[in-house]
Amino acid sequence: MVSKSEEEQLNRLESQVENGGGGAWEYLCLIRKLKIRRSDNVLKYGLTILNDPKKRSSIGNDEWTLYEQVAIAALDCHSYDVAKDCIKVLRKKFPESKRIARLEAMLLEAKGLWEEADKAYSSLLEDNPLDQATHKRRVAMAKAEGDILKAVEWLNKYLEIFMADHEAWRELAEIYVSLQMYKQAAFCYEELILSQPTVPLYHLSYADVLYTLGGLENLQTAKKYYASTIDLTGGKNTRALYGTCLCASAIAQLTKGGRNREDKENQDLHSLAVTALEKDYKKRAPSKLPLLTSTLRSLKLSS
Amino acid sequence: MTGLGFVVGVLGVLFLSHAAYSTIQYKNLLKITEDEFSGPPMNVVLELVLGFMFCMHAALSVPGKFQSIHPDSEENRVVSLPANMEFMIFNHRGRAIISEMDMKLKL
Amino acid sequence: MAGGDAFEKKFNEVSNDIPIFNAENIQNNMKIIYYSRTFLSIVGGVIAGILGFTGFAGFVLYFLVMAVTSVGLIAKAKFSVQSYFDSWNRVILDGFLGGLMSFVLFWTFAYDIVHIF
Amino acid sequence: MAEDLVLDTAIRDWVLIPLSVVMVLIGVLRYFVSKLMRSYQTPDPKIVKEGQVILRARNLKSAANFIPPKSFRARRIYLCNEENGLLHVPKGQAQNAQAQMFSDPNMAMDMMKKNLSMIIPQTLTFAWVNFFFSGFVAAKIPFPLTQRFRSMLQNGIDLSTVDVSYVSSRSWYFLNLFGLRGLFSLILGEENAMDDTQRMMQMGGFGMDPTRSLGAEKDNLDIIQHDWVLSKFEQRAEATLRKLVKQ
Repeated sequence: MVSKSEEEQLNRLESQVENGGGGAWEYLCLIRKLKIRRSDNVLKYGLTILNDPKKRSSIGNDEWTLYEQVAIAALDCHSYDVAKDCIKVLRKKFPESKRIARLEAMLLEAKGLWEEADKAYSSLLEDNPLDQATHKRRVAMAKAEGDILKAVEWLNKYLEIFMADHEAWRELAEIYVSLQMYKQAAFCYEELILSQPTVPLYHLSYADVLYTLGGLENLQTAKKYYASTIDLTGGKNTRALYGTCLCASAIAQLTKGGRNREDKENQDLHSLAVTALEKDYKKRAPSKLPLLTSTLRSLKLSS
Repeated sequence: MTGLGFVVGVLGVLFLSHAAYSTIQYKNLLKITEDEFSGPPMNVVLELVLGFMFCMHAALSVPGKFQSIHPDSEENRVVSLPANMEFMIFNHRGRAIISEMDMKLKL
Repeated sequence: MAGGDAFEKKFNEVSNDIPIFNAENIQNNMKIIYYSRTFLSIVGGVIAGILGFTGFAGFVLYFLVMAVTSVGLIAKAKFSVQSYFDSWNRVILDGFLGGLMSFVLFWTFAYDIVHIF
Repeated sequence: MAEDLVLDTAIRDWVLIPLSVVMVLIGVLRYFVSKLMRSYQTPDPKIVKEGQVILRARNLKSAANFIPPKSFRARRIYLCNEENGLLHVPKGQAQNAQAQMFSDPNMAMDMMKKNLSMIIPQTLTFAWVNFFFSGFVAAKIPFPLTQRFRSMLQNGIDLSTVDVSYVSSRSWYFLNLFGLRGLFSLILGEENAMDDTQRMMQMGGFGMDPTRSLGAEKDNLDIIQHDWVLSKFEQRAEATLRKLVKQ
């Protein structure tokens, strides 16, 4: 999870590195730790370290990790030559490694040679059927080919064994959302909430999915999860604030007139959300304030 | 910060060892003069107090900072999820952009 | 502000009901406390040994050192223990006796080196 | 204290200090050796799967109150039902698994390695201490103890007239063995926290039994009272927003 302080640290390091202030290695380490996709930067600054023998030796044994990181970044930027060279260096150092065999397969995959890549992944899995990363690559490749259904199938099979892998659950949830299979996506998000109950963004996505599904019960649940997102982010998540408003309006439409008791209790929540939104807009984007008011008026929430 | 704290801690430990050493010397002296040991001399006590304070500082600063445990606090607030790197796909629009970076790994 | 008070109370009740903490950070903080306490119990043992404390006095010194450590840790937490730990006991009591073995060993060691020969 | 023994300072310089220093150094050395010897073995698919099931069940247990009741019940049934629930272990299989564990040579090998890295240096040091330093009164504990501790502290000297607080060199070795844990965790980091005493306990248990923990998780899940906390979150969110708006 990328927290606020980590994001700030990353931005600070990034601007420092961009202005030639050094700290490239720390920057790359942080990217690796936070699992952020900044392939262009990784490629650029990783190469400056790797091409300088003095810098390269100063990081010691982590050199090889860096080669791997740069190789993947190069694949992402489609600089195949760099990737190939990195893999060659790694291959020389670790002739037997499975991890590098996977990198080689990824190179094939990036070039679009699906069949060769698939063969390589399959042979890797034959050797070690518990190789999680390779399983995941195969799913990703199916997705890249455009064969989403196959990706879903692979992923489901994978999750049958590795059912505590939240990254895979997240991928599956996102695929289901893209396929508009919201019920299944909701299940995946529940699983994510179970494994990391304090991450507000899962609550938020779950609420989004429930809101999209519609129906009174789902809307009420969605509103609750928007509320928990608000609480877990200290009210700083704009999307959750909007979500609360939308849910409140939708519920009001569905239950016209006959308000039940529970609603009355939490009546304040959306009016507070509206106030918070207005305050936030006033502070950060005053020119867009009329837009907000008109939107809220159309939801019949603004007084 | 941590580096300084560490140095202070080492200094504190050195103070303590020196205090031990001077006490041994002092006791040897007492043996010669055949006096009873009633307590360490003033400079040793002073050294001990100083060493303890240094160690205290080191013990509190070296192990790191406390981190807030509330998920909604300003520093812990999750702002974005990590990119799901293991599922990353390369078949994206970046393919259409001709890479202008003519970078090479020098072998 | 009677209403405000009642509201505050209700809020506290609610927030006590569902403890949601960042478990990782609690672990991290506990580890920091453990390190501080262990180091200071060793240092305390050495000091007790050099001063030539025997018997009860040494244990008193141990508890004194631990108490001072607790105060130091609270100061380190900027006196807002609630935002770094789920309960006060974590800072004040946890690990209070954990360092005793280290303390006794180093107390004996320093005492022997300095005093018995 | 009846009488103070007069000890030669040479004992301090050539017994007490070297013994303690060597103990520390051996501890450090052992840490690195065991780090080198740590092997990675490819786990059995079945064990991996069981581990994942247990993990998921634990997540479900600890965060049960964060998902709607319906979802929770569905998951519980999925994991715990008597026909094909993932946590349900048929009776005959339980013993089978344990027998299999004993017969697995890899497991035994690993166990041996772990124990060897602990036992060999320990016996060597003990032999070394015995050979060089037997029979010294090396230290004195600065607080009085009862007679019962005599066998513990004066291991190796058979004198009943010496005050109990005097410690023989061999006993000083044992004291170090157990008391240096704090120092090790400072200089070697948390990984070393598993000390010898704990390892000895583990030897008795001979690993853990996956089927048993499956059953335990099932029992845990069965007795959970589901209490959805999300409605409380609405109140909390209200409070948060109120605070935010007030600022």
